[in-house]
Amino acid sequence: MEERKLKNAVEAVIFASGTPVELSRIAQALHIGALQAMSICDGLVEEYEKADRGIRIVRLNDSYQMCTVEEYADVIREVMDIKRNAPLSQAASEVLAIIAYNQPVTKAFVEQVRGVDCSGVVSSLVARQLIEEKGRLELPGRPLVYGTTEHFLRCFHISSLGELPPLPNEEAEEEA
Amino acid sequence: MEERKLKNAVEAVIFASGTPVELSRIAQALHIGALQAMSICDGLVEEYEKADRGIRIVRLNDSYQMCTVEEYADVIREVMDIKRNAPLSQAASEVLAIIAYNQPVTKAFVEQVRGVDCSGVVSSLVARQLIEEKGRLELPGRPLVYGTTEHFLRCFHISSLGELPPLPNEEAEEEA
Amino acid sequence: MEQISYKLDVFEGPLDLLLHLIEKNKLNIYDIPIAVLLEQYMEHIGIMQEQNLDVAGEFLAMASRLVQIKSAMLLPKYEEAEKMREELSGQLIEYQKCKRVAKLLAANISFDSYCREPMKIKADMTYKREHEPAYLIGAYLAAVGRGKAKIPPSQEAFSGIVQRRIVSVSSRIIGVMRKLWNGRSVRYDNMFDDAGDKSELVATFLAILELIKGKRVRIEEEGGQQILKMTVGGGKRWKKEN
Repeated sequence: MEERKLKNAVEAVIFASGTPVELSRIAQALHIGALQAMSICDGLVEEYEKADRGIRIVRLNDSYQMCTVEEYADVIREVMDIKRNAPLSQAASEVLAIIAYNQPVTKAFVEQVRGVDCSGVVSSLVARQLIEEKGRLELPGRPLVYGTTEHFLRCFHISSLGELPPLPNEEAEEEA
Repeated sequence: MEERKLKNAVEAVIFASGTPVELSRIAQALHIGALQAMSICDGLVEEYEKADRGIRIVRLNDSYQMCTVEEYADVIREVMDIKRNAPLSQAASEVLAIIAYNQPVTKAFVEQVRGVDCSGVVSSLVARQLIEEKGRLELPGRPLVYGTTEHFLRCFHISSLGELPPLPNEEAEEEA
Repeated sequence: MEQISYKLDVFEGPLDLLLHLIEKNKLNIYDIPIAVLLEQYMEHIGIMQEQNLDVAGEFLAMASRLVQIKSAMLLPKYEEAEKMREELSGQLIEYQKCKRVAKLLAANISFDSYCREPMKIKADMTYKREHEPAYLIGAYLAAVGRGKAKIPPSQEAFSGIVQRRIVSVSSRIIGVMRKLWNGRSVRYDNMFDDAGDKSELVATFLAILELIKGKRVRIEEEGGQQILKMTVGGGKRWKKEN
Protein backbone atom coordinates (compact mmCIF):
# COMPACT_ATOMS: atom_id res chain seq x y z
CA MET A 1 0.00 0.00 0.00
CA GLU A 2 1.35 3.41 -0.82
CA GLU A 3 2.13 5.90 1.92
CA ARG A 4 -0.96 8.04 1.34
CA LYS A 5 -3.28 5.00 1.47
CA LEU A 6 -1.59 3.71 4.61
CA LYS A 7 -2.19 7.00 6.34
CA ASN A 8 -5.82 7.01 5.24
CA ALA A 9 -6.27 3.43 6.43
CA VAL A 10 -4.85 4.31 9.86
CA GLU A 11 -7.13 7.33 10.07
CA ALA A 12 -10.13 5.16 9.16
CA VAL A 13 -9.17 2.52 11.72
CA ILE A 14 -8.70 5.00 14.55
CA PHE A 15 -12.02 6.61 13.67
CA ALA A 16 -13.93 3.33 13.42
CA SER A 17 -12.55 1.88 16.63
CA GLY A 18 -13.90 4.61 18.90
CA THR A 19 -11.90 3.25 21.84
CA PRO A 20 -8.10 3.54 21.89
CA VAL A 21 -6.42 1.28 19.28
CA GLU A 22 -3.09 -0.29 20.08
CA LEU A 23 -0.22 0.46 17.77
CA SER A 24 0.56 -3.25 17.49
CA ARG A 25 -2.95 -3.96 16.22
CA ILE A 26 -2.67 -1.24 13.57
CA ALA A 27 0.69 -2.59 12.43
CA GLN A 28 -0.65 -6.15 12.34
CA ALA A 29 -3.74 -5.23 10.30
CA LEU A 30 -1.73 -3.17 7.80
CA HIS A 31 1.07 -5.73 7.57
CA ILE A 32 3.70 -3.13 8.37
CA GLY A 33 6.34 -2.84 11.07
CA ALA A 34 5.63 -1.18 14.43
CA LEU A 35 8.06 1.63 13.72
CA GLN A 36 6.43 2.53 10.43
CA ALA A 37 3.01 2.36 12.06
CA MET A 38 4.19 4.67 14.81
CA SER A 39 5.55 7.21 12.39
CA ILE A 40 2.26 7.22 10.46
CA CYS A 41 0.21 7.60 13.65
CA ASP A 42 2.39 10.36 15.07
CA GLY A 43 2.25 12.07 11.69
CA LEU A 44 -1.54 12.01 11.82
CA VAL A 45 -1.58 13.38 15.37
CA GLU A 46 0.55 16.28 14.24
CA GLU A 47 -1.44 16.90 11.07
CA TYR A 48 -4.71 17.15 13.02
CA GLU A 49 -3.10 19.40 15.61
CA LYS A 50 -1.75 21.82 13.02
CA ALA A 51 -4.96 22.08 11.03
CA ASP A 52 -6.96 23.63 13.95
CA ARG A 53 -10.00 21.41 13.70
CA GLY A 54 -12.91 20.17 15.79
CA ILE A 55 -11.40 16.75 16.34
CA ARG A 56 -7.94 15.55 17.22
CA ILE A 57 -6.02 12.33 17.68
CA VAL A 58 -4.33 11.61 21.01
CA ARG A 59 -1.68 9.09 21.94
CA LEU A 60 -2.38 7.19 25.16
CA ASN A 61 0.49 4.87 26.10
CA ASP A 62 0.85 2.76 22.95
CA SER A 63 -2.66 3.43 21.68
CA TYR A 64 -4.29 6.12 19.60
CA GLN A 65 -7.78 7.55 19.91
CA MET A 66 -9.79 10.17 18.07
CA CYS A 67 -11.75 12.65 20.18
CA THR A 68 -13.26 16.11 20.05
CA VAL A 69 -11.49 19.32 21.00
CA GLU A 70 -12.67 20.56 24.44
CA GLU A 71 -13.65 23.96 23.10
CA TYR A 72 -16.73 22.51 21.39
CA ALA A 73 -18.07 20.54 24.35
CA ASP A 74 -21.11 22.76 24.90
CA VAL A 75 -22.35 22.38 21.34
CA ILE A 76 -21.86 18.60 21.45
CA ARG A 77 -23.73 18.33 24.74
CA GLU A 78 -26.60 20.32 23.32
CA VAL A 79 -26.92 18.36 20.09
CA MET A 80 -26.50 14.98 21.74
CA ASP A 81 -28.60 15.97 24.73
CA ILE A 82 -26.06 14.81 27.30
CA LYS A 83 -25.26 16.27 30.67
CA ARG A 84 -21.97 17.83 31.57
CA ASN A 85 -19.79 15.41 33.54
CA ALA A 86 -19.72 16.41 37.17
CA PRO A 87 -16.32 17.73 38.23
CA LEU A 88 -14.38 15.58 40.66
CA SER A 89 -15.29 16.00 44.31
CA GLN A 90 -12.48 16.72 46.76
CA ALA A 91 -12.62 13.12 47.96
CA ALA A 92 -12.49 11.78 44.41
CA SER A 93 -9.54 13.93 43.40
CA GLU A 94 -7.64 12.93 46.55
CA VAL A 95 -8.20 9.23 45.89
CA LEU A 96 -7.31 9.68 42.23
CA ALA A 97 -4.13 11.56 43.17
CA ILE A 98 -2.99 8.82 45.55
CA ILE A 99 -3.68 6.11 42.98
CA ALA A 100 -2.09 8.02 40.09
CA TYR A 101 1.17 8.57 41.92
CA ASN A 102 1.45 5.24 43.73
CA GLN A 103 -0.06 2.73 41.32
CA PRO A 104 -0.65 -0.12 41.42
CA VAL A 105 -2.06 0.36 44.89
CA THR A 106 -4.66 -1.21 47.20
CA LYS A 107 -7.74 0.50 48.58
CA ALA A 108 -6.27 -0.06 52.06
CA PHE A 109 -3.25 2.06 51.15
CA VAL A 110 -5.48 4.88 49.92
CA GLU A 111 -7.50 4.69 53.12
CA GLN A 112 -4.38 4.84 55.23
CA VAL A 113 -3.21 8.03 53.55
CA ARG A 114 -6.63 9.68 53.80
CA GLY A 115 -7.60 8.30 57.20
CA VAL A 116 -11.14 7.45 56.06
CA ASP A 117 -13.04 4.70 54.30
CA CYS A 118 -12.83 5.13 50.52
CA SER A 119 -14.94 2.26 49.09
CA GLY A 120 -17.64 4.47 47.63
CA VAL A 121 -15.18 6.88 46.04
CA VAL A 122 -13.11 4.05 44.56
CA SER A 123 -16.12 2.42 42.92
CA SER A 124 -17.34 5.73 41.54
CA LEU A 125 -13.90 6.34 40.00
CA VAL A 126 -14.06 2.85 38.48
CA ALA A 127 -17.53 3.66 37.12
CA ARG A 128 -16.18 6.88 35.62
CA GLN A 129 -13.42 4.80 34.02
CA LEU A 130 -10.66 6.86 35.56
CA ILE A 131 -9.21 3.90 37.47
CA GLU A 132 -9.41 0.13 36.98
CA GLU A 133 -8.40 -3.13 38.61
CA LYS A 134 -4.83 -4.10 37.91
CA GLY A 135 -4.73 -7.57 39.49
CA ARG A 136 -4.28 -8.72 43.07
CA LEU A 137 -1.51 -8.67 45.63
CA GLU A 138 -0.12 -11.99 46.84
CA LEU A 139 -0.86 -11.05 50.42
CA PRO A 140 -3.37 -12.40 52.94
CA GLY A 141 -6.83 -11.54 51.66
CA ARG A 142 -5.44 -11.18 48.14
CA PRO A 143 -6.40 -7.50 47.90
CA LEU A 144 -7.18 -5.94 44.52
CA VAL A 145 -4.83 -3.26 43.30
CA TYR A 146 -5.92 -0.25 41.26
CA GLY A 147 -4.27 1.92 38.66
CA THR A 148 -5.30 4.71 36.30
CA THR A 149 -6.80 4.07 32.85
CA GLU A 150 -6.11 5.40 29.38
CA HIS A 151 -9.26 7.45 29.78
CA PHE A 152 -7.56 9.15 32.74
CA LEU A 153 -4.56 10.00 30.56
CA ARG A 154 -6.87 11.51 27.97
CA CYS A 155 -8.82 13.59 30.49
CA PHE A 156 -5.53 14.78 31.95
CA HIS A 157 -4.04 15.58 28.52
CA ILE A 158 -0.99 13.37 28.85
CA SER A 159 0.23 10.43 26.79
CA SER A 160 1.77 8.38 29.58
CA LEU A 161 2.16 8.32 33.34
CA GLY A 162 5.70 9.57 32.92
CA GLU A 163 4.19 12.95 32.03
CA LEU A 164 2.39 13.34 35.36
CA PRO A 165 3.54 16.59 36.98
CA PRO A 166 6.21 16.05 39.65
CA LEU A 167 5.03 15.90 43.26
CA PRO A 168 5.24 19.21 45.12
CA ASN A 169 7.95 18.21 47.57
CA GLU A 170 10.08 16.59 44.88
CA GLU A 171 10.16 19.94 43.16
CA ALA A 172 11.23 21.59 46.38
CA GLU A 173 14.00 19.04 46.80
CA GLU A 174 15.23 19.70 43.31
CA GLU A 175 15.32 23.42 43.95
CA ALA A 176 17.26 22.95 47.16
CA MET B 1 -18.68 32.33 16.86
CA GLU B 2 -16.39 32.98 13.94
CA GLU B 3 -16.66 30.96 10.72
CA ARG B 4 -13.66 28.71 11.48
CA LYS B 5 -14.96 27.84 14.98
CA LEU B 6 -18.42 27.15 13.62
CA LYS B 7 -17.00 24.70 11.14
CA ASN B 8 -14.92 23.01 13.85
CA ALA B 9 -17.94 22.75 16.12
CA VAL B 10 -19.97 21.10 13.36
CA GLU B 11 -17.14 18.69 12.66
CA ALA B 12 -16.89 17.81 16.37
CA VAL B 13 -20.64 17.25 16.64
CA ILE B 14 -20.91 15.04 13.56
CA PHE B 15 -17.91 13.04 14.77
CA ALA B 16 -19.13 12.54 18.34
CA SER B 17 -22.67 11.60 17.39
CA GLY B 18 -21.95 8.44 15.44
CA THR B 19 -25.51 8.34 14.17
CA PRO B 20 -26.73 10.87 11.55
CA VAL B 21 -27.24 14.39 12.96
CA GLU B 22 -30.12 16.50 11.70
CA LEU B 23 -29.29 19.86 10.21
CA SER B 24 -31.94 21.54 12.37
CA ARG B 25 -30.29 20.32 15.57
CA ILE B 26 -26.92 21.61 14.43
CA ALA B 27 -28.39 25.02 13.56
CA GLN B 28 -30.20 25.18 16.89
CA ALA B 29 -27.15 24.29 18.98
CA LEU B 30 -24.97 26.81 17.17
CA HIS B 31 -27.65 29.52 17.24
CA ILE B 32 -27.42 30.00 13.49
CA GLY B 33 -29.92 29.77 10.65
CA ALA B 34 -30.63 26.56 8.76
CA LEU B 35 -29.16 27.98 5.58
CA GLN B 36 -25.88 28.93 7.20
CA ALA B 37 -25.73 25.54 8.90
CA MET B 38 -26.29 23.80 5.59
CA SER B 39 -23.57 25.78 3.89
CA ILE B 40 -21.12 24.89 6.68
CA CYS B 41 -22.05 21.20 6.53
CA ASP B 42 -21.84 21.00 2.77
CA GLY B 43 -18.53 22.84 2.93
CA LEU B 44 -17.21 20.20 5.31
CA VAL B 45 -18.45 17.38 3.08
CA GLU B 46 -16.58 18.89 0.16
CA GLU B 47 -13.44 19.58 2.15
CA TYR B 48 -13.22 15.96 3.31
CA GLU B 49 -13.89 14.72 -0.22
CA LYS B 50 -11.15 16.83 -1.76
CA ALA B 51 -8.52 15.96 0.78
CA ASP B 52 -8.51 12.21 -0.10
CA ARG B 53 -8.71 10.84 3.41
CA GLY B 54 -9.74 7.74 5.32
CA ILE B 55 -12.97 9.24 6.60
CA ARG B 56 -15.66 11.26 4.92
CA ILE B 57 -18.92 13.01 5.71
CA VAL B 58 -22.11 11.95 3.93
CA ARG B 59 -25.42 13.70 3.64
CA LEU B 60 -28.56 11.60 4.11
CA ASN B 61 -31.73 13.64 3.52
CA ASP B 62 -31.33 16.45 6.05
CA SER B 63 -28.77 14.70 8.22
CA TYR B 64 -25.03 14.38 8.19
CA GLN B 65 -22.89 11.46 9.30
CA MET B 66 -19.19 10.78 9.43
CA CYS B 67 -18.04 7.37 8.22
CA THR B 68 -15.02 5.60 6.84
CA VAL B 69 -14.18 5.39 3.15
CA GLU B 70 -15.23 1.97 1.78
CA GLU B 71 -11.76 1.26 0.51
CA TYR B 72 -10.51 0.72 4.06
CA ALA B 73 -13.29 -1.57 5.24
CA ASP B 74 -11.09 -4.68 5.17
CA VAL B 75 -8.39 -3.14 7.34
CA ILE B 76 -10.99 -1.94 9.82
CA ARG B 77 -12.58 -5.38 9.98
CA GLU B 78 -9.18 -6.91 10.57
CA VAL B 79 -8.40 -4.55 13.45
CA MET B 80 -11.80 -5.23 15.02
CA ASP B 81 -11.18 -8.95 14.59
CA ILE B 82 -7.90 -8.70 16.43
CA LYS B 83 -9.72 -6.85 19.18
CA ARG B 84 -12.39 -9.51 19.48
CA ASN B 85 -9.66 -12.08 19.64
CA ALA B 86 -7.94 -10.38 22.55
CA PRO B 87 -7.50 -12.77 25.47
CA LEU B 88 -9.77 -12.50 28.49
CA SER B 89 -8.57 -10.00 31.05
CA GLN B 90 -7.88 -11.21 34.59
CA ALA B 91 -11.15 -9.65 35.77
CA ALA B 92 -13.08 -11.25 32.89
CA SER B 93 -11.72 -14.73 33.56
CA GLU B 94 -12.50 -14.42 37.27
CA VAL B 95 -16.08 -13.34 36.60
CA LEU B 96 -16.50 -16.10 34.02
CA ALA B 97 -15.21 -18.73 36.45
CA ILE B 98 -17.48 -17.56 39.29
CA ILE B 99 -20.48 -17.69 36.96
CA ALA B 100 -19.47 -21.07 35.51
CA TYR B 101 -19.22 -22.72 38.92
CA ASN B 102 -22.23 -21.11 40.58
CA GLN B 103 -24.75 -20.66 37.77
CA PRO B 104 -27.41 -19.47 37.51
CA VAL B 105 -26.19 -16.51 39.47
CA THR B 106 -26.87 -12.77 39.83
CA LYS B 107 -24.39 -10.00 39.13
CA ALA B 108 -24.73 -9.05 42.80
CA PHE B 109 -23.45 -12.49 43.80
CA VAL B 110 -20.41 -12.14 41.53
CA GLU B 111 -19.74 -8.68 42.92
CA GLN B 112 -19.96 -9.92 46.47
CA VAL B 113 -17.40 -12.64 45.79
CA ARG B 114 -15.02 -10.28 44.03
CA GLY B 115 -15.70 -7.29 46.22
CA VAL B 116 -16.00 -4.90 43.26
CA ASP B 117 -18.48 -3.71 40.67
CA CYS B 118 -18.52 -6.05 37.66
CA SER B 119 -21.08 -4.46 35.29
CA GLY B 120 -18.59 -3.72 32.52
CA VAL B 121 -17.04 -7.16 32.65
CA VAL B 122 -20.43 -8.91 32.66
CA SER B 123 -21.63 -7.03 29.59
CA SER B 124 -18.40 -7.69 27.72
CA LEU B 125 -18.75 -11.41 28.50
CA VAL B 126 -22.31 -11.28 27.18
CA ALA B 127 -21.06 -9.53 24.00
CA ARG B 128 -18.43 -12.22 23.59
CA GLN B 129 -21.20 -14.81 23.94
CA LEU B 130 -19.53 -16.62 26.81
CA ILE B 131 -22.41 -15.94 29.21
CA GLU B 132 -26.09 -15.10 28.76
CA GLU B 133 -29.14 -14.11 30.75
CA LYS B 134 -30.99 -17.08 32.21
CA GLY B 135 -34.14 -15.44 33.55
CA ARG B 136 -34.87 -13.58 36.77
CA LEU B 137 -34.92 -14.45 40.45
CA GLU B 138 -38.22 -14.21 42.33
CA LEU B 139 -36.71 -11.78 44.79
CA PRO B 140 -37.28 -8.08 45.37
CA GLY B 141 -36.08 -6.23 42.28
CA ARG B 142 -36.34 -9.46 40.25
CA PRO B 143 -32.59 -9.53 39.50
CA LEU B 144 -31.33 -11.14 36.28
CA VAL B 145 -29.37 -14.33 36.59
CA TYR B 146 -26.54 -15.35 34.29
CA GLY B 147 -25.17 -18.66 33.11
CA THR B 148 -22.66 -19.88 30.57
CA THR B 149 -23.51 -20.47 26.91
CA GLU B 150 -22.94 -23.32 24.53
CA HIS B 151 -20.25 -21.24 22.93
CA PHE B 152 -18.54 -21.22 26.33
CA LEU B 153 -18.49 -25.02 26.33
CA ARG B 154 -16.81 -25.03 22.92
CA CYS B 155 -14.18 -22.47 23.93
CA PHE B 156 -13.28 -24.54 26.97
CA HIS B 157 -13.31 -27.92 25.25
CA ILE B 158 -16.06 -29.48 27.31
CA SER B 159 -19.36 -30.91 26.17
CA SER B 160 -21.46 -30.20 29.26
CA LEU B 161 -21.27 -28.34 32.54
CA GLY B 162 -20.84 -31.69 34.28
CA GLU B 163 -17.37 -31.79 32.77
CA LEU B 164 -16.22 -28.62 34.47
CA PRO B 165 -13.01 -29.52 36.29
CA PRO B 166 -13.75 -30.02 40.01
CA LEU B 167 -12.50 -27.32 42.31
CA PRO B 168 -9.70 -28.41 44.67
CA ASN B 169 -11.66 -28.00 47.92
CA GLU B 170 -14.59 -29.97 46.55
CA GLU B 171 -12.19 -32.76 45.74
CA ALA B 172 -10.87 -32.69 49.27
CA GLU B 173 -14.38 -32.98 50.65
CA GLU B 174 -15.11 -35.96 48.48
CA GLU B 175 -11.96 -37.68 49.64
CA ALA B 176 -12.76 -36.98 53.26
CA MET C 1 -24.80 32.31 53.88
CA GLU C 2 -25.65 29.67 56.44
CA GLN C 3 -25.26 27.06 53.74
CA ILE C 4 -21.67 28.09 53.17
CA SER C 5 -20.56 28.06 56.79
CA TYR C 6 -22.17 24.65 57.16
CA LYS C 7 -20.16 23.43 54.19
CA LEU C 8 -16.94 24.69 55.75
CA ASP C 9 -17.51 22.41 58.69
CA VAL C 10 -17.44 19.32 56.52
CA PHE C 11 -14.06 17.65 56.50
CA GLU C 12 -12.91 14.73 54.44
CA GLY C 13 -11.79 12.96 57.58
CA PRO C 14 -9.91 13.43 60.86
CA LEU C 15 -6.65 14.18 59.05
CA ASP C 16 -8.36 16.92 57.06
CA LEU C 17 -9.73 18.42 60.25
CA LEU C 18 -6.33 18.22 61.99
CA LEU C 19 -4.63 19.94 59.04
CA HIS C 20 -7.29 22.65 59.15
CA LEU C 21 -6.67 23.22 62.87
CA ILE C 22 -2.89 23.24 62.41
CA GLU C 23 -3.15 25.83 59.65
CA LYS C 24 -5.71 27.94 61.49
CA ASN C 25 -3.63 28.06 64.66
CA LYS C 26 -0.31 28.26 62.83
CA LEU C 27 0.99 25.19 64.64
CA ASN C 28 4.25 23.56 63.60
CA ILE C 29 3.36 20.39 61.76
CA TYR C 30 6.86 19.00 62.41
CA ASP C 31 6.58 19.58 66.16
CA ILE C 32 2.92 19.30 67.00
CA PRO C 33 1.82 20.60 70.40
CA ILE C 34 -0.48 17.66 71.12
CA ALA C 35 -2.31 19.19 74.09
CA VAL C 36 -3.30 22.29 72.11
CA LEU C 37 -4.32 20.26 69.08
CA LEU C 38 -6.34 17.81 71.16
CA GLU C 39 -8.24 20.60 72.85
CA GLN C 40 -9.10 22.25 69.51
CA TYR C 41 -9.99 18.93 67.98
CA MET C 42 -12.39 17.99 70.77
CA GLU C 43 -13.96 21.41 70.60
CA HIS C 44 -14.62 20.92 66.92
CA ILE C 45 -16.03 17.44 67.42
CA GLY C 46 -18.34 18.96 70.01
CA ILE C 47 -19.56 21.55 67.49
CA MET C 48 -20.11 18.85 64.90
CA GLN C 49 -22.18 16.90 67.37
CA GLU C 50 -24.16 19.99 68.34
CA GLN C 51 -25.00 20.55 64.69
CA ASN C 52 -26.13 16.96 64.55
CA LEU C 53 -23.54 16.17 61.91
CA ASP C 54 -22.83 12.50 61.66
CA VAL C 55 -19.48 12.18 63.42
CA ALA C 56 -17.92 9.15 61.81
CA GLY C 57 -16.06 6.56 63.81
CA GLU C 58 -12.80 7.67 62.24
CA PHE C 59 -13.07 11.05 63.99
CA LEU C 60 -13.57 9.38 67.35
CA ALA C 61 -10.70 6.96 66.74
CA MET C 62 -8.44 9.94 66.07
CA ALA C 63 -9.61 11.59 69.27
CA SER C 64 -8.60 8.57 71.31
CA ARG C 65 -5.28 8.42 69.48
CA LEU C 66 -4.57 12.03 70.44
CA VAL C 67 -5.54 11.30 74.03
CA GLN C 68 -3.21 8.33 74.02
CA ILE C 69 -0.29 10.39 72.76
CA LYS C 70 -1.00 13.12 75.27
CA SER C 71 -1.08 10.74 78.20
CA ALA C 72 2.01 8.90 76.99
CA MET C 73 3.81 12.23 77.08
CA LEU C 74 3.13 12.51 80.80
CA LEU C 75 5.10 9.35 81.47
CA PRO C 76 8.74 9.66 82.53
CA LYS C 77 9.74 7.46 79.57
CA TYR C 78 9.12 9.82 76.71
CA GLU C 79 10.34 7.88 73.66
CA GLU C 80 7.09 6.04 73.04
CA ALA C 81 5.10 9.28 72.94
CA GLU C 82 7.70 10.91 70.73
CA LYS C 83 7.40 8.04 68.26
CA MET C 84 3.61 8.30 68.18
CA ARG C 85 3.81 12.04 67.70
CA GLU C 86 6.26 11.70 64.83
CA GLU C 87 4.03 9.10 63.24
CA LEU C 88 1.06 11.44 63.33
CA SER C 89 3.12 14.30 62.01
CA GLY C 90 4.38 12.11 59.14
CA GLN C 91 0.84 11.07 58.30
CA LEU C 92 -0.33 14.67 58.27
CA ILE C 93 2.53 15.77 56.02
CA GLU C 94 1.71 12.91 53.67
CA TYR C 95 -1.95 13.88 53.59
CA GLN C 96 -1.11 17.53 53.06
CA LYS C 97 0.90 16.49 50.02
CA CYS C 98 -2.02 14.39 48.82
CA LYS C 99 -4.34 17.39 49.08
CA ARG C 100 -1.96 19.55 47.07
CA VAL C 101 -1.63 16.96 44.32
CA ALA C 102 -5.41 16.44 44.31
CA LYS C 103 -5.93 20.15 43.71
CA LEU C 104 -3.46 20.07 40.86
CA LEU C 105 -5.21 17.06 39.32
CA ALA C 106 -8.67 18.53 39.71
CA ALA C 107 -7.53 21.79 38.10
CA ASN C 108 -6.05 20.07 35.07
CA ILE C 109 -8.51 17.31 34.43
CA SER C 110 -11.22 17.93 31.88
CA PHE C 111 -14.20 15.86 30.88
CA ASP C 112 -14.99 18.02 27.87
CA SER C 113 -13.45 15.88 25.19
CA TYR C 114 -15.79 13.34 23.65
CA CYS C 115 -15.03 10.26 21.66
CA ARG C 116 -17.41 8.14 19.66
CA GLU C 117 -18.94 4.71 20.00
CA PRO C 118 -17.08 2.03 18.07
CA MET C 119 -18.41 1.75 14.54
CA LYS C 120 -21.01 -0.96 14.23
CA ILE C 121 -19.65 -3.25 11.61
CA LYS C 122 -21.33 -6.59 11.29
CA ALA C 123 -18.50 -8.16 13.25
CA ASP C 124 -19.84 -10.34 16.02
CA MET C 125 -17.81 -10.12 19.17
CA THR C 126 -17.97 -13.87 19.78
CA TYR C 127 -14.93 -15.01 21.68
CA LYS C 128 -12.55 -16.78 19.34
CA ARG C 129 -9.90 -18.23 21.61
CA GLU C 130 -9.85 -21.66 23.16
CA HIS C 131 -8.66 -22.73 26.59
CA GLU C 132 -8.13 -25.90 28.53
CA PRO C 133 -10.87 -26.42 31.14
CA ALA C 134 -8.27 -26.15 33.92
CA TYR C 135 -7.96 -22.44 33.03
CA LEU C 136 -11.26 -21.95 34.87
CA ILE C 137 -9.97 -23.42 38.12
CA GLY C 138 -7.10 -20.96 38.12
CA ALA C 139 -9.45 -18.05 37.51
CA TYR C 140 -11.89 -19.26 40.16
CA LEU C 141 -9.19 -19.58 42.77
CA ALA C 142 -7.84 -16.18 41.83
CA ALA C 143 -11.31 -14.76 42.49
CA VAL C 144 -12.11 -16.48 45.77
CA GLY C 145 -8.63 -17.12 47.12
CA ARG C 146 -6.89 -20.47 47.30
CA GLY C 147 -8.39 -23.18 49.48
CA LYS C 148 -11.66 -21.75 50.67
CA ALA C 149 -14.41 -20.63 48.40
CA LYS C 150 -15.82 -17.50 49.92
CA ILE C 151 -19.47 -17.88 49.06
CA PRO C 152 -21.50 -14.88 50.15
CA PRO C 153 -23.45 -15.57 53.35
CA SER C 154 -27.22 -15.29 53.26
CA GLN C 155 -29.04 -12.14 54.27
CA GLU C 156 -30.12 -13.62 57.62
CA ALA C 157 -26.54 -14.40 58.51
CA PHE C 158 -25.92 -10.68 58.75
CA SER C 159 -28.95 -9.87 60.86
CA GLY C 160 -27.26 -11.35 63.91
CA ILE C 161 -24.29 -9.09 63.47
CA VAL C 162 -26.06 -5.96 62.39
CA GLN C 163 -29.06 -6.02 64.66
CA ARG C 164 -27.56 -7.79 67.66
CA ARG C 165 -28.85 -6.64 70.99
CA ILE C 166 -26.22 -6.58 73.64
CA VAL C 167 -27.31 -8.47 76.74
CA SER C 168 -24.77 -8.42 79.52
CA VAL C 169 -24.13 -11.65 81.41
CA SER C 170 -24.17 -9.81 84.72
CA SER C 171 -27.70 -8.57 84.11
CA ARG C 172 -28.76 -12.18 83.58
CA ILE C 173 -26.88 -13.29 86.72
CA ILE C 174 -29.08 -10.92 88.66
CA GLY C 175 -32.13 -12.23 86.82
CA VAL C 176 -31.30 -15.86 87.62
CA MET C 177 -30.62 -15.09 91.25
CA ARG C 178 -33.91 -13.19 91.58
CA LYS C 179 -35.80 -16.24 90.37
CA LEU C 180 -34.05 -18.48 92.89
CA TRP C 181 -34.41 -16.07 95.78
CA ASN C 182 -35.78 -17.29 99.11
CA GLY C 183 -34.79 -20.87 98.42
CA ARG C 184 -37.07 -21.33 95.46
CA SER C 185 -36.06 -24.02 93.01
CA VAL C 186 -36.77 -23.61 89.34
CA ARG C 187 -36.65 -26.07 86.49
CA TYR C 188 -33.59 -25.55 84.35
CA ASP C 189 -35.73 -25.22 81.21
CA ASN C 190 -37.90 -22.56 82.77
CA MET C 191 -34.89 -20.33 83.40
CA PHE C 192 -35.00 -19.52 79.68
CA ASP C 193 -38.73 -18.89 79.42
CA ASP C 194 -38.46 -15.12 79.45
CA ALA C 195 -35.47 -14.94 77.10
CA GLY C 196 -36.65 -12.80 74.20
CA ASP C 197 -34.00 -13.55 71.63
CA LYS C 198 -30.81 -15.45 70.96
CA SER C 199 -28.57 -12.93 72.71
CA GLU C 200 -30.61 -13.22 75.87
CA LEU C 201 -30.62 -17.02 75.70
CA VAL C 202 -26.86 -17.13 75.41
CA ALA C 203 -26.37 -14.58 78.16
CA THR C 204 -28.67 -16.52 80.49
CA PHE C 205 -26.82 -19.73 79.78
CA LEU C 206 -23.48 -18.06 80.46
CA ALA C 207 -24.89 -16.55 83.64
CA ILE C 208 -25.91 -20.02 84.91
CA LEU C 209 -22.48 -21.41 84.07
CA GLU C 210 -20.86 -18.52 85.88
CA LEU C 211 -23.02 -19.05 88.96
CA ILE C 212 -22.30 -22.79 89.03
CA LYS C 213 -18.59 -22.12 88.72
CA GLY C 214 -18.80 -19.65 91.61
CA LYS C 215 -20.79 -22.28 93.57
CA ARG C 216 -23.72 -19.89 94.00
CA VAL C 217 -26.20 -22.28 92.43
CA ARG C 218 -26.30 -25.97 91.73
CA ILE C 219 -28.22 -28.22 89.41
CA GLU C 220 -29.96 -31.24 90.87
CA GLU C 221 -31.92 -33.97 89.23
CA GLU C 222 -35.40 -34.55 90.54
CA GLY C 223 -37.64 -37.09 88.85
CA GLY C 224 -35.85 -36.86 85.53
CA GLN C 225 -35.94 -33.05 85.60
CA GLN C 226 -33.06 -30.68 86.07
CA ILE C 227 -33.75 -28.33 88.93
CA LEU C 228 -31.75 -25.21 89.67
CA LYS C 229 -31.27 -24.30 93.32
CA MET C 230 -29.26 -21.79 95.21
CA THR C 231 -26.46 -23.23 97.29
CA VAL C 232 -26.71 -22.54 101.00
CA GLY C 233 -25.60 -19.10 101.99
CA GLY C 234 -25.03 -18.08 98.42
CA GLY C 235 -28.07 -15.92 98.39
CA LYS C 236 -27.15 -13.93 101.43
CA ARG C 237 -23.70 -13.18 100.22
CA TRP C 238 -25.07 -12.06 96.91
CA LYS C 239 -27.54 -9.79 98.67
CA LYS C 240 -24.82 -8.23 100.77
CA GLU C 241 -22.77 -7.45 97.75
CA ASN C 242 -25.59 -5.53 96.24
